[in-house]
Amino acid sequence: MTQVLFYLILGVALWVLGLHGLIRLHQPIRRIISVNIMGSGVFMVMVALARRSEDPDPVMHALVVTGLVVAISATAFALRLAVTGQRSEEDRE
Amino acid sequence: MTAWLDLVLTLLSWSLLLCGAFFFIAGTVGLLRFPDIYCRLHAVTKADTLGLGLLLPGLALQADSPDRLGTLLLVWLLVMGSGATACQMLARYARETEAPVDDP
Amino acid sequence: MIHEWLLDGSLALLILTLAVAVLYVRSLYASIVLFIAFGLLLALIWARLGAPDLALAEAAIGAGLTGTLLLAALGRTPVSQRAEPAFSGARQYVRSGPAVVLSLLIFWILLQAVLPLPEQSSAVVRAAEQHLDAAGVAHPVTAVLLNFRAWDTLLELLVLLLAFMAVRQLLPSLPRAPEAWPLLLGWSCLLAPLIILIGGYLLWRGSSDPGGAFQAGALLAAGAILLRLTDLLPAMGWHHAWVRLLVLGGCAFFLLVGLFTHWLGAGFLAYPEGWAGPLIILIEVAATLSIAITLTLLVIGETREVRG
Amino acid sequence: MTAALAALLIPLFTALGLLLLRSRSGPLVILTSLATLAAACWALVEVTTSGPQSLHLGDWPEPLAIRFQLQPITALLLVFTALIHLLVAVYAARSRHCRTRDTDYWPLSCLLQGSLNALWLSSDLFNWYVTLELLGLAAVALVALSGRKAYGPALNYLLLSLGASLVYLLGVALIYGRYGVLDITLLATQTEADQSTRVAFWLMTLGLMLKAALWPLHLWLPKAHASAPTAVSALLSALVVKGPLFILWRLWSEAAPVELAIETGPLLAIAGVAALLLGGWSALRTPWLKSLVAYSTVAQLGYALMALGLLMHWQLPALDAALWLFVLAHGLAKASMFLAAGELQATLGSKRVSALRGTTETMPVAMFAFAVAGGSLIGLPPSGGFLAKWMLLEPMLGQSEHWPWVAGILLGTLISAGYVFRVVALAFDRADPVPPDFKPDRFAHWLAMLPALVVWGLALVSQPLIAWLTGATP
Repeated sequence: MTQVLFYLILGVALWVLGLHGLIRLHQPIRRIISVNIMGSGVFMVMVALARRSEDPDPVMHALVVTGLVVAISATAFALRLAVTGQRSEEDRE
Repeated sequence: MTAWLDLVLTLLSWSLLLCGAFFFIAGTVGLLRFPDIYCRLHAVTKADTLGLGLLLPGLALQADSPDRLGTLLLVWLLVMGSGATACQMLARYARETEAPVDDP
Repeated sequence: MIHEWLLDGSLALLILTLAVAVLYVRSLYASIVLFIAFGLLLALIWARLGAPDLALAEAAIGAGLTGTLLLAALGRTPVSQRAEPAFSGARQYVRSGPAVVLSLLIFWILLQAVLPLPEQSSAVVRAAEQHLDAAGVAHPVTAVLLNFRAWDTLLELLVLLLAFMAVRQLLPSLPRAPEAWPLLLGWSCLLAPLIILIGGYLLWRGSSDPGGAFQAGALLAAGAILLRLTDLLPAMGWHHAWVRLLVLGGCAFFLLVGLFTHWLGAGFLAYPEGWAGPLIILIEVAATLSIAITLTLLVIGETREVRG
Repeated sequence: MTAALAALLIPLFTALGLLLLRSRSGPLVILTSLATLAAACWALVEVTTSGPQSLHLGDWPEPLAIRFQLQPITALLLVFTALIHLLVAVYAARSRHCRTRDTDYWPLSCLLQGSLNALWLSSDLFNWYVTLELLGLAAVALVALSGRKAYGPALNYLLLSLGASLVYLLGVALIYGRYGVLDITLLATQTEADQSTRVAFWLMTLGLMLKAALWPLHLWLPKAHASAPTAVSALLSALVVKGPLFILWRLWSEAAPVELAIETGPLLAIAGVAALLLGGWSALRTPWLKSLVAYSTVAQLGYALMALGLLMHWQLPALDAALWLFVLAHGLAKASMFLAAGELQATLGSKRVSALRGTTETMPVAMFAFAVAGGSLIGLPPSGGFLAKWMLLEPMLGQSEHWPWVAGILLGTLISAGYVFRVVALAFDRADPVPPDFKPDRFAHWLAMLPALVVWGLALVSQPLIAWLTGATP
């Protein structure tokens, strides 16, 4: 087993864990964290793939940087939506 | 002569590193096991200051260029500063929101 | 050899334990703190896999800003709604059985799919290496981000802008911060110039070494958030023209570059010969400022317009 | 290509300009929408006269650059997007119920249009991921415009959409790992039906199906579409769900290995039939008007999915035309239906279907628009919906072994007739009409009627349209 394969499998494992969390959990903040873990899993697969050549693959690294920024944008929006949603439920009660 | 010096330096460096690691572990155990927030803060800050304070000289002995030393010094100063600030804030927050623990 | 595997193995074990703990630990607060640790560990893994750019970005964005956002969200979540309704007892584990089996099945199928991948190689990498000289910057990741695949980066700036616009319509995320204590004030005053210095350094370094607009922007945002929370920085309301200009500047400048390159005949987003270097630096500066301000506003959320 | 780029950049610049000037000017957006429509039409003319074009962004060579590809279908979709966006913009500027005055509706809708256009033009797997995220965030932000009651469905939509993107992205990573390219045309020359490719395509398909709300991954759609403001519901149902469908179509018809497509096709077709029946059944039973229209979207997407699945299974390019006719006809009809439904429920002050009693008397135009659009959804000749269904049925009619698909389509038609007539029958019950809360807005009703009439008008040009679509799809 090579290092690349090791991290590929680790990435897939994190992705599955995140997916499981997204499906099974109900608390909004926890679900948002699950999505982030799932994302980390995909990124790990991509970074491991970048490691295959002697010099690491800059394309995959650039794509993961893009992915990270997309992830934080979506997380910020989702968290605000979750918090404001909870507030409004509380107000109604 | 230089070989002997190297050996001493390496030994010294590793013993410093091991001591640093010990303080980190002790601090973590303290964080998990101590009863109230002040004790925990005490344990954690000891770990940061002493642990890092031992780790960094240990690493510095193995450094190969002066700018590495500068970086290590900067790391040490920054962690000390932010650790102290964070600890003070946590303690002050705890004190202002809760009733005092032991002394009135 | 064996100590290499020792390192990889312990990293893997730690990250898996942390991931499971983050998802299923009982207290939401603990979950968030563990998630920040997860982010830091991930940064370590990126460094281990030879991706220092990502390690920087992950430490600043993944662990730092996401952590702040999560803690702010936790602070605004009523205690009654923090609990996960699923954690009710042993029966829960029986009921989650099918989901676990399904997950294992998915894992198994994916395992089969990734097994042959390490032997393959990529044509894109070879092309990227071949054309690096013409890209205008020496660091390959920056070359991909701002030249070879500049359109992705432009769209990603739009994603950030869109998230900001979406958040703008909702309530501010942080309650008004209490007056800062003197020690924090002093430390922030000391830290702020350093952060600006390091941010600028990262941006400048990005053309030849790991670093670049996103890392610099995230770091600057962290500094700005600190200063804003201690009231050392004036409020950044959307009604100030300079705030709008800075937030929109990155996308707008990038799009204008695209428009003009198309107009001048070189082709959409194809920088004219000899101009690639300077243009990329200008775009990076605009993007860094945009990212810094947008992330700051996303976290501290002073963006709601006063409606008359 | 200049025209297509203009159609892409005008909405983006409009959004930035509106934000910079803090303007909430509807007429400005209508003006720029007109310009976009003109640019899109020009692109359509260009592509019809001089054939498909492609543009390497940044002028980099083949595997490195992101490539824009302008095919006839792409140009048609650009025009379609611009048309629906213009219509909805006119409605939103005019309507009292769209909250355009106190929210960021205008820049958001412009960004939505821009990201859709970016999606149509792109042909790069990772670039599609970014456009999908852009599209998803814009859509959720628009849903959240309607205020606090929409936050729950919006959050659910956002989380599922993010999860779906990551499922898609893992598929893309596997493809890159296996073949080392991201461009779909380059990929097409290399793909083999091995285990990695199979899993990668399934992952991408599942992610896209979730994003396009294709059965059985549709559960988020009805709530999200029903709780959005009326103009937004129309945009979402008519346009947004078509984006992932487009990527799905390009993946399977261009890049996937043939054996794999033949093997996966029936699964998708069965999911399509299930969507038709179960989505239709939910539309029959729901008490809420907008939910009914949203469930009908789920059902109608079943036809498109079925066309795609059978296209893959039989490798029949003729079904391409059926697929895109469905998309066009459904988009137009659904825009009409949502606008009419939104007007009806806002004027009547109730969201229930039962409140529609006697609306043929109180608001005849809106009700008529609803019925006409419904006619196309059912597939009554000579509407666009009928054309699409006919194109889909044509290859099956000759062979008796295809009867299950035919039966599925007929049953689906029956159910859609059921939910449309459920509304129409109630509307003709004039004995005791529900009085409107305030004076109906005639102009908005006619606006809702417009796309429905266009759908029926498609029948007039059916012959050239079908010939063009059959020739146009590769």
